[in-house]
Amino acid sequence: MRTQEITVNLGPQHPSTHGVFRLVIHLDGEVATGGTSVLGYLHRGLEKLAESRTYPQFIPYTDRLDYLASMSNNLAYVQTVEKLMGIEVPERAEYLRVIFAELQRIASHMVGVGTFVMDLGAVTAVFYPFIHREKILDLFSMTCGGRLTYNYMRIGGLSHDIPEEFLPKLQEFLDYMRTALEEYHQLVTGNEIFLARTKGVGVITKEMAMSYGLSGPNVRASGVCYDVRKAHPYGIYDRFNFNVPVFESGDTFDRYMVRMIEMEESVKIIRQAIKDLPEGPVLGKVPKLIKPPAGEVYHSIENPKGELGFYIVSDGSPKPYRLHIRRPSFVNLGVLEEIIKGWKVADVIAILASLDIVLGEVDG
Amino acid sequence: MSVLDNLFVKIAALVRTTLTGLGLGDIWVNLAMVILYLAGILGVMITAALVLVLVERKIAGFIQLRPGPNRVGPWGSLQTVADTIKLLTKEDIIPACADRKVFMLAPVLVLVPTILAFAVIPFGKGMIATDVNIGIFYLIAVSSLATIPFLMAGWSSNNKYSLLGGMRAVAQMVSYEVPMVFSLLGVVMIVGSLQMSAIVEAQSKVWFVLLQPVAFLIYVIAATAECNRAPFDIPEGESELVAGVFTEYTGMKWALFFLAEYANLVLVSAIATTMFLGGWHGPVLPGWFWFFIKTSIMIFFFMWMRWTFPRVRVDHLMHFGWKFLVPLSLANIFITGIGVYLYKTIGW
Amino acid sequence: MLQQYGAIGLFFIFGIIFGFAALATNWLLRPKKPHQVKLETYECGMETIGETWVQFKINYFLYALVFLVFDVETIFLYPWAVTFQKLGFFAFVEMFIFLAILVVGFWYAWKEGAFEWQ
Amino acid sequence: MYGSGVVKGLALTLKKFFSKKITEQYPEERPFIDHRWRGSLQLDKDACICCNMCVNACPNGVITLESGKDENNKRFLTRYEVNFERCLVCGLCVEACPKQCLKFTREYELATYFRDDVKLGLYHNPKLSAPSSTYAQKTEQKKEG
Repeated sequence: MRTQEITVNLGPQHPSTHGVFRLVIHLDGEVATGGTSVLGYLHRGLEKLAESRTYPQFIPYTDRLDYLASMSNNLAYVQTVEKLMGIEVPERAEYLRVIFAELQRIASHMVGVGTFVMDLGAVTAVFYPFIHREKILDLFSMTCGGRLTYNYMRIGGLSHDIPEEFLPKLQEFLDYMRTALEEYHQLVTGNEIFLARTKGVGVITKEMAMSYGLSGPNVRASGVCYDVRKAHPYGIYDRFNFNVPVFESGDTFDRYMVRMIEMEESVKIIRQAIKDLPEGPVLGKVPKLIKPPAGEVYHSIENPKGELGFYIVSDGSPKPYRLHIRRPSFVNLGVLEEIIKGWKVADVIAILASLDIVLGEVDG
Repeated sequence: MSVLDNLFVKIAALVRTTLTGLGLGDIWVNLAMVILYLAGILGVMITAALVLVLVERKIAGFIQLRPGPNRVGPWGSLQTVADTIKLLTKEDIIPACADRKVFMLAPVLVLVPTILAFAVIPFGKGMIATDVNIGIFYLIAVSSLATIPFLMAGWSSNNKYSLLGGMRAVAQMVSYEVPMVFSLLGVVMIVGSLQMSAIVEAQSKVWFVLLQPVAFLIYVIAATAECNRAPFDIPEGESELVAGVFTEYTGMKWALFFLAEYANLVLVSAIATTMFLGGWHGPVLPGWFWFFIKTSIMIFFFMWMRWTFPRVRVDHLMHFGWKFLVPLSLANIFITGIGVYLYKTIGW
Repeated sequence: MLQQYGAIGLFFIFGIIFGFAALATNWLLRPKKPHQVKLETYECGMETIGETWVQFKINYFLYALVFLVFDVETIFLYPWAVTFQKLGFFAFVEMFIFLAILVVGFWYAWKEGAFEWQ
Repeated sequence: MYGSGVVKGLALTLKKFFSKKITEQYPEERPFIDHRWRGSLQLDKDACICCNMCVNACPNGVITLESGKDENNKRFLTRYEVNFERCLVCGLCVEACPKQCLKFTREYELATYFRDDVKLGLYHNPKLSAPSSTYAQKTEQKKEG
């Protein structure tokens, strides 16, 4: 019997496209035969905005890239400017930066994992990670006064030192994390329905992952051991002892598991950082007017979502001549159109969620 | 205690004698009694549905470490009242492209099978509207009609999400009908009667959940699928199909679907109580109260499941139904048949 | 007997009336402000692409056929289940043969891939 | 065994069902606000030296500062407005202030009913400066009243 395909819009106003992403999908019955992603509903022209802001003034804008990982975005940007200018960062600030970046990784993965499981239909599984994330946000707001957009990192260090009560609270949180992750494994990871829904679904092969330039947990789930923290250590990451989880099959389940294990590894890094945390200032010697020499620089760090890189061209003025951002969510999203082929509508949603995109970053 | 035990039966008998005393003909008295029963059942059903909406939200909240709705009235008890008022005064939108007649008819019809099924539910000893001699058979026949309104709604909305949802609803209900019917067959084989009151009466010594544990399990799974509740809520499929078959429904039309969902939940829990959990049997407390407790426990279990599990994918659902539940329920019938026969002939 | 089914008929009538009554209440109370945009089909905020009512692949055609077979079987099984305790050994074995034939059919359908959702 | 994961999940949710609820009953129960909270802005107008550092630090240019000069050629403030509508609440202005006269308050309920109320008139001396815009007047009237 001859059947016709139907074309359906998933998004921009859809419960599980993680913002205003639109996927025009062709369906043969329940099965997707192809799709086109439509981007740009949240485009704010951040790269262009940077050209009319001074270097420090652009820091708050980086918060709005991947708004679930503002701290890491800050870090990537300020490190790029530091690299351009050759600014030394005090030891204490370096350690605190690691602590905050790793806390941010946990917070971001909590949302990534939670929303992924929610898109599979388990609504309760989104509430528990958000409760854990809330504790991280408390730590952040205690330090810098913000809960979503922190604007904490400064060129040459940090805006504030940590308050006194921070470290005990952090210790408490790290101990809490162990039970929290165990509980989550109990609720989700062993669940047969969850396994049936995720194992073998939306496979990204090693070759595909590399040719699409994926990064972060998505590429590590496909068997490529690439973590910027290990491959091109930035800051003081070479001083810490941690593992990079790598899975082989590249399905949605592996992408979920990589995130779960990365959270444990982040806890390890934070514990080491607390142990070695030196005393001292948190803001180094920085010129009052930040005016980098003419030239260009690229620097990338391992963001929770993948490799976040900033490319800055300076003409010697206090404002960047050109700024480009390698946004991991945007690059990771590229593979979507290819891997949804042949999967059912429900899987398409699961695959999209397993890529863990944030539209603020995709659209820039 | 016996007064309480037969409270509703006594009331019904009183009404009947009063009506006969007024000199009404037999047929008119019977008619009046049926209307009385109907009013009672509708009252119970709607109250239950309204309360369950709140209970469900409270349970969801408690599982998610929230208090649930707690603003309207003490502990949020008037939340559903507020919701009902809102739904009643909502603008009713019928999409321009929809098939208007079918679109209108679907929510009207969605409650009918449920109301019909309630006619044979024994809420207590003697508390049954029409104790037809093919009770359980009638129940199965009627409840399988529930598919049609969903298909009507899905098709007539002229919305792709609704269409997919409607198709899924049919696939799911068709597949889980078979294991559900077979699981109930085991009980019928033991009792040797289709009458609901006889089935409950047969459980005075031992509940059938102990004799038919596998059938009970199959029934619970199939019933969850039959009333489209998570983890089998694929016709609604919120994360992929937005709201599935209900996408285009607003106001009271949507509320009727919602009402039907909860009424169905009560229905399947009541059937589980009747068929497996000994119906109104229980010590000390009045029978209807036991029935209420058992049904509530079943409802809690269904809600608890809903707020724990991810959604099953449509093909897994079909595979699970046909490749696991159907063979299992067939095997259950075989074993029950042999068991009952051995018990009868050898007296073992 | 007839009265029992008459009662069921009444339940049916009232069931339908109930639905219409609810809608009528809504009709009396609701605001009526139609607008062209409100009447559009919902598709995530975009205009719908293409027709919805097309020849559309439903995957459960084979399931539906097997379902039909099993539903008919149920009709036979229920009367048997009620009386097989009285009918004795012959009815017992005969029904099992009937069931066995169905199991074979079920197995065949399984083998032929009727239960594969493509 | 197949199905044990499902049972484990049910056990966890049942445990959570009976454990303590953590929701904050917001309007009755006030949340704890950290000392470094970036809420509304506060200006110590006497300490302000009108150096324009905050104005220059702002990425979005939301601060309007007007000043005059007295007989000793010292600057004094005549108007200070923050257009909170476009404020990122990044705190760069607070950091830039050399006299620490611009501070964040822990006031966090910044939602208003009208768009004009969003704008924050921190100081306005009507005698000394040009007529203020309506929103600054409104804020002042509120403070007086």
